[in-house]
Amino acid sequence: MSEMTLVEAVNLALARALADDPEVVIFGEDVGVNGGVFRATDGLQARFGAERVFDTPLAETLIAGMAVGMAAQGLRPVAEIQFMGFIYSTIDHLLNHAARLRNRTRGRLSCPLVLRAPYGGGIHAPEHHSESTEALFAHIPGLRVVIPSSPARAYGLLLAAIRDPDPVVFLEPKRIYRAVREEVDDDGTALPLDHVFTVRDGSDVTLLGWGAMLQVALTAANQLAEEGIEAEVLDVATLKPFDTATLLESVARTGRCVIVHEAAQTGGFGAEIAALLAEHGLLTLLAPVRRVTGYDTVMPLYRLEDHYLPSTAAVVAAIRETLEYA
Amino acid sequence: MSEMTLVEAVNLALARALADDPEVVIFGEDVGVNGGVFRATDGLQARFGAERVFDTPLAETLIAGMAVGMAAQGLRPVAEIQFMGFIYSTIDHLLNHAARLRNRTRGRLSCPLVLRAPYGGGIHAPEHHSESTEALFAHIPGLRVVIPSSPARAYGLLLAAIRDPDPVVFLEPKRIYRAVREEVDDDGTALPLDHVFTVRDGSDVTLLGWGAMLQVALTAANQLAEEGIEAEVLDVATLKPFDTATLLESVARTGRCVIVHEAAQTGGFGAEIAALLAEHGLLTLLAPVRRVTGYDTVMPLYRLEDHYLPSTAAVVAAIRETLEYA
Amino acid sequence: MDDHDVGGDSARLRYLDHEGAIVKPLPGALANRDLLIRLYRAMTLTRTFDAKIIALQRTGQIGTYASTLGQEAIGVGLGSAMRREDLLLPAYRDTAAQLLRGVTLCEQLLYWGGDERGSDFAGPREDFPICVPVGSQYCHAVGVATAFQLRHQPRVAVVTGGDGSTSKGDFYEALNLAGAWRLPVVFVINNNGWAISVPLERQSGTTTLADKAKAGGFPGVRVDGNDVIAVHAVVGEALDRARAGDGPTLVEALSYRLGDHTTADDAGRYRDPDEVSRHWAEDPLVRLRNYLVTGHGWRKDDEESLLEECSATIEAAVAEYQAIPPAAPEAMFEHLYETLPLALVAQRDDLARRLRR
Amino acid sequence: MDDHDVGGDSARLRYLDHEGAIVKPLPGALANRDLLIRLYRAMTLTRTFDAKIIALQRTGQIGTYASTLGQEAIGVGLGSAMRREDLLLPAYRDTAAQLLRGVTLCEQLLYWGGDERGSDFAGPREDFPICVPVGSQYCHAVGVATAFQLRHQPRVAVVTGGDGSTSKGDFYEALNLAGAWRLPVVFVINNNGWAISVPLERQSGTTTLADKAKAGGFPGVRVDGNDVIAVHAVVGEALDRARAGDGPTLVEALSYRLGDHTTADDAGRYRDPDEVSRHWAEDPLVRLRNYLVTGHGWRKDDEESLLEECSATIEAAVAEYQAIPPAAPEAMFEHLYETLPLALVAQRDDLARRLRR
Ligand SMILES: Cc1ncc(C[n+]2csc(CCOP(=O)(O)OP(=O)(O)O)c2C)c(N)n1
Ligand SMILES: Cc1ncc(C[n+]2csc(CCOP(=O)(O)OP(=O)(O)O)c2C)c(N)n1
Ligand SMILES: [Mg+2]
Ligand SMILES: [Mg+2]
Repeated sequence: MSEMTLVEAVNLALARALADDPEVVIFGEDVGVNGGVFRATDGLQARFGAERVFDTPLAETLIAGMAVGMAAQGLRPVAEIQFMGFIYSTIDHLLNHAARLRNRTRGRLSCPLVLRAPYGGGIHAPEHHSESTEALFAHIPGLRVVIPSSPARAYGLLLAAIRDPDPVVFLEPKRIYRAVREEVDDDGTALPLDHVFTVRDGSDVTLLGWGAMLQVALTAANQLAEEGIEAEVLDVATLKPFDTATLLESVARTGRCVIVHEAAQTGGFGAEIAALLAEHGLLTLLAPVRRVTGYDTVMPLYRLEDHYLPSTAAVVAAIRETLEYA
Repeated sequence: MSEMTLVEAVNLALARALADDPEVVIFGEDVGVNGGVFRATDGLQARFGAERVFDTPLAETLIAGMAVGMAAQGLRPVAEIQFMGFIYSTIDHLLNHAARLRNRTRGRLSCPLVLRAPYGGGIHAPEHHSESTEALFAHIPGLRVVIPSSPARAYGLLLAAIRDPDPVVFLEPKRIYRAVREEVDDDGTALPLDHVFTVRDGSDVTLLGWGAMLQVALTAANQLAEEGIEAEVLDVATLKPFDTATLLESVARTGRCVIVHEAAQTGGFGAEIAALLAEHGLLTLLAPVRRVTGYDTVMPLYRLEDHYLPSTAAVVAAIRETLEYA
Repeated sequence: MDDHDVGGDSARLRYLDHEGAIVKPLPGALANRDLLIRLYRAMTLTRTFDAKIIALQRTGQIGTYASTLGQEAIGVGLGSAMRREDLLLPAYRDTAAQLLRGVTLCEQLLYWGGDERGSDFAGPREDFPICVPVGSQYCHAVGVATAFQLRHQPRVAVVTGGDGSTSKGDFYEALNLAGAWRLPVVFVINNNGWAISVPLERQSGTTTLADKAKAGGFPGVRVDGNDVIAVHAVVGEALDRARAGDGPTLVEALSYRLGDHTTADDAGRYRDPDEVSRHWAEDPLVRLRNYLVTGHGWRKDDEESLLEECSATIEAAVAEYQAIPPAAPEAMFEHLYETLPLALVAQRDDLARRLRR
Repeated sequence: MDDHDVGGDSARLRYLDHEGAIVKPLPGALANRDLLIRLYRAMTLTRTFDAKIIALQRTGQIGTYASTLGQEAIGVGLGSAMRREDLLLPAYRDTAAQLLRGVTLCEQLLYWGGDERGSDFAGPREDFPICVPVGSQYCHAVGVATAFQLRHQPRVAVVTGGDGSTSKGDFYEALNLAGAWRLPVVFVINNNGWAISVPLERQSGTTTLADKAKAGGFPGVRVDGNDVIAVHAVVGEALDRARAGDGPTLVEALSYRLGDHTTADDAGRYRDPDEVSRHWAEDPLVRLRNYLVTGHGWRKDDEESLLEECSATIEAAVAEYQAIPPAAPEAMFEHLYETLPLALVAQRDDLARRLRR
């Protein structure tokens, strides 16, 4: 047991996976000697050698495509895309190949790859470095989309993703890479995938978030608790496949729902959650669902980015409005 | 005025645009001498010359990227992607560049391009040729996503898309390229973008569809009309930006809503529509919203594809279930 | 590769001329009657099968198909040069190569007939299924080759594609990696002159596609793709190099697409019929047959019994194919993930319910 | 391009050696004191400005920045060779080239300071903004060049990128098109040896990046990227070729990244400091200064007044930059579309409401 940051927990899980399973290999841009631009792979090449941890040329299509080839051969490729803003060239291989190889061959070949990428805003990064486009991936049949919200979650979910027999897009909220420290037990225990975690009980409203937004949600919840308003906070650790049961069960009790994500609103994953409620939770809803999200604009360069991202105040305000319905 | 198919109407609109505006150029794979694999550009090179209508190498990233360069120079590039299954390599350029160039340069440069692609299933096509992934594009700020559902709509919307000063992804439902003939007046009149068209009035339920699914919706509506059930059918001709007002106004009257699309359900554009209702239409909803969609599976090869696609029967069943709520 | 006259624009390795006369002495291993007859049989089976599939397509019994007419020597040449433990990543015009790899006729019919079970090869279990998105296969191939290299296995990935596919970024990204890491991979380009309606000169900045290998820093060689002996030899040499750890090779096999692009295409719209006629003179089957007749005593009745045998094999396969009922619709949920996630159970049940109605 | 010693591995055009001695006679047009001093001033301004931005970054007054330290000759050489009506598509390490094109210091500060207004250049209105996604710019450039060609304009698109960018599919797709269509475009590759932590030999299958042009079927030339005269000459020649309709050129400018990749990087983690020290000996500024001193009477006080002038210019720009208040947050809705769609009005109003709280 030791205290660590989220990015350290990622590193620990990678090291554990490399140690446990000889088929695990890690590659991407600058993941070798440099240890990744965020140090997620720090020290791994030194420890496990350049045959297990290596740099690729600067070519994202290739990184995804070669991962498909390697995974089909039974390796467990864990590839890094340096920033989510550069992940779009991988979609062709993820959608047309990785997510379909098992299906196309009736299980003869499979594609147990993990594509990791830091995502999200809030660190005053340059243009194209603050993306939150998880919804694009959550629409692709055959994929899993997993997002940790804390160091312990990062460790357990990443291990699960690597061990999962199917392709996983694993998005790491870089804004909280070093924001919090948490006890993480390096015992090799994976967390369940396809699961929404309840991180705070409450009976007045259901509040869903993922990644860096979970902290925003929790802060808002704690703030409202001082006034006696109890929000149930759910950590959507796996967006796809989505754990509808936990959502519906919570909203059945609270009757209200607020969803927080930093991605643009239209077609964001919050839409799917709200849609599930419109379909299956309508009779339990006491108030309109609220989405507190990024705007449908290009995320502005960093001088204005804080105005783009959902704030605690905005979440608090949305919850209050939701509670106004009698 | 003459009767024509949808693909002929596309051809007519392209010809009209070429004739009206010297900046319009058309390019893509096999759009020249061959006139496009679906004949959408038939005869255009012969009529307007190879400087206006030309083939590119087989490179979708390039097609999108060069369109950005041409559009920034004030041309009006209308590029074709041969099938939607091969459009994913363009997302990087669409999302990171086309949809942002105006914003990034504070209006100094702009990107008036149109990317056309046939989309959807139902024609017994080979693997990767039956895609409906419009939702990916509808999540991208700065883009427009337009889908015609009939010959007249194709003519008017495509002209509007080409004249629009911003980038448009124009998806053509190939299943109905030749399914229906309709009078189209080649008078150069564009239809409004950003608009949901009401194609059938009704007061019992609001039924939304786009592309080839609009016919399925209409057939279902007509079938139910025989029993006195009147569905209001909306044609979501522009998915993004979405015309929320028309949706809410209709559902405020009908109290019920069924959405039909052939894309996979999770994270499909139907989620956004349902979410808007959960947020802004909750108090008017008399029954849960229903989505009749493709499954969250890879669309099967053609022997089973009919089991994947929403059928009239499925839409009728969903409407009936919706009406069961008192 | 010192005995090839490669490099110049029209230079390419060839053993047999169009008439089947020897223009270059065959290396010992290739002057083997059994091998040559095996190659000829495979080309003949491919062509007969190809014609049958088109006939089935015309009568609605099979979907869109990409004929290999006139290009049989490429697939037969490379497929016969590969070892069983090597791995093929085929494009969609590789009926011949797949046959040689042991993909059954029935499996191929199933695939083109719109049934995923056609890609569940009983034979080459590790071979990739057909790649329809042009160019993707190159990236997969270097991934496979990386796995071979990391595991120190003496295996080679062989990946095929057309002239048009060399314009895709995937192709170059893969070439560059293959060159940088000296991967055990052979790129075989079927340069049949056309990418649907786009001729090579509009497609490529280079005159030869072998030149593309220069962007990866490794050898590119040109071979007469209608001379099955030459293809077999060149690919065999490339396989040896790769297996020995000497890195990748790009093989540009020059051929011609005698048929339409696919059964959905009408090449008459964009291609001069005279051009097609001229290329019939280079038919890879006639060429080898002539050589077998003059050099190896191949007789009229050998030919006739071969054709009969091919027909019988194909008819049996078609009957087998036609006897296979469509999969249950729920099959679309079966292999999506290893285990069906809970989130999808309701959808599968919905399908089952619809089916019962 | 016949007077260059291109082709071999270490062959590259150079007029001045590391010490600034002439190793090859300057062509007439380049033996011009005014031009040479103009180039030297621009390199000096770039370096001084670069240092200032880094200082501002260290004190939190500007965001992540990619220094051009040691590579100033590339941007100055190409920028000075271009005509006003040509069009630059820069990567993110092109402070020098943008300066030469007329992008103001204040605009550059704004951009790196996290403000979109920095890309609304008052000067070169048609130049592209900085391209951060590596390689995209090559596809945009061939699009721009296609527009020039279709309009029969005697203009050239100049696009820059690093050694790492040559691994992206975008690069090759653009090369191939440029070669196939003989487009008026010049690709200038700043081969500074490193792509963040990845050295060229891990990055590329080829030894030279000029070789990549072979995949497009057009000339690739190597130039000493720390010899501003050579860069100016080679790019000038490539521009002439392009303008004359003779098609594209790839220029590989050999240089070295003396600094960290960006202010967010620590090159000490992956790079031998001795290697860096060695490359200081090739400093492009020292080289030209030495030549100006010996050949053109450049004096200590000329140097001092230049430095003072640079400082003053930069201080004025920084003051101007610092005086610009942040844009109103609603600006994020202003240029998203030409006209704000109705669907977005509610969101803009929501932002306005939040701001008023
Ligand atoms: C990425 C992608 N773009 C477009 C297509 C549509 N398409 C299928 S085959 C083809 C032409 C391919 O030509 P070539 O590579 O020369 O192979 P050939 O068909 O001649 O064997 C095209 C454009 C596709 N399948 N994939
Ligand atoms: C498509 C893409 N992938 C990754 C990155 C992250 N990244 C920024 S610069 C860089 C290295 C670029 O190296 P090179 O092309 O040699 O240019 P240099 O920085 O050396 O000038 C990387 C990997 C990016 N910006 N874009
Ligand atoms: Mg071809
Ligand atoms: Mg570099």
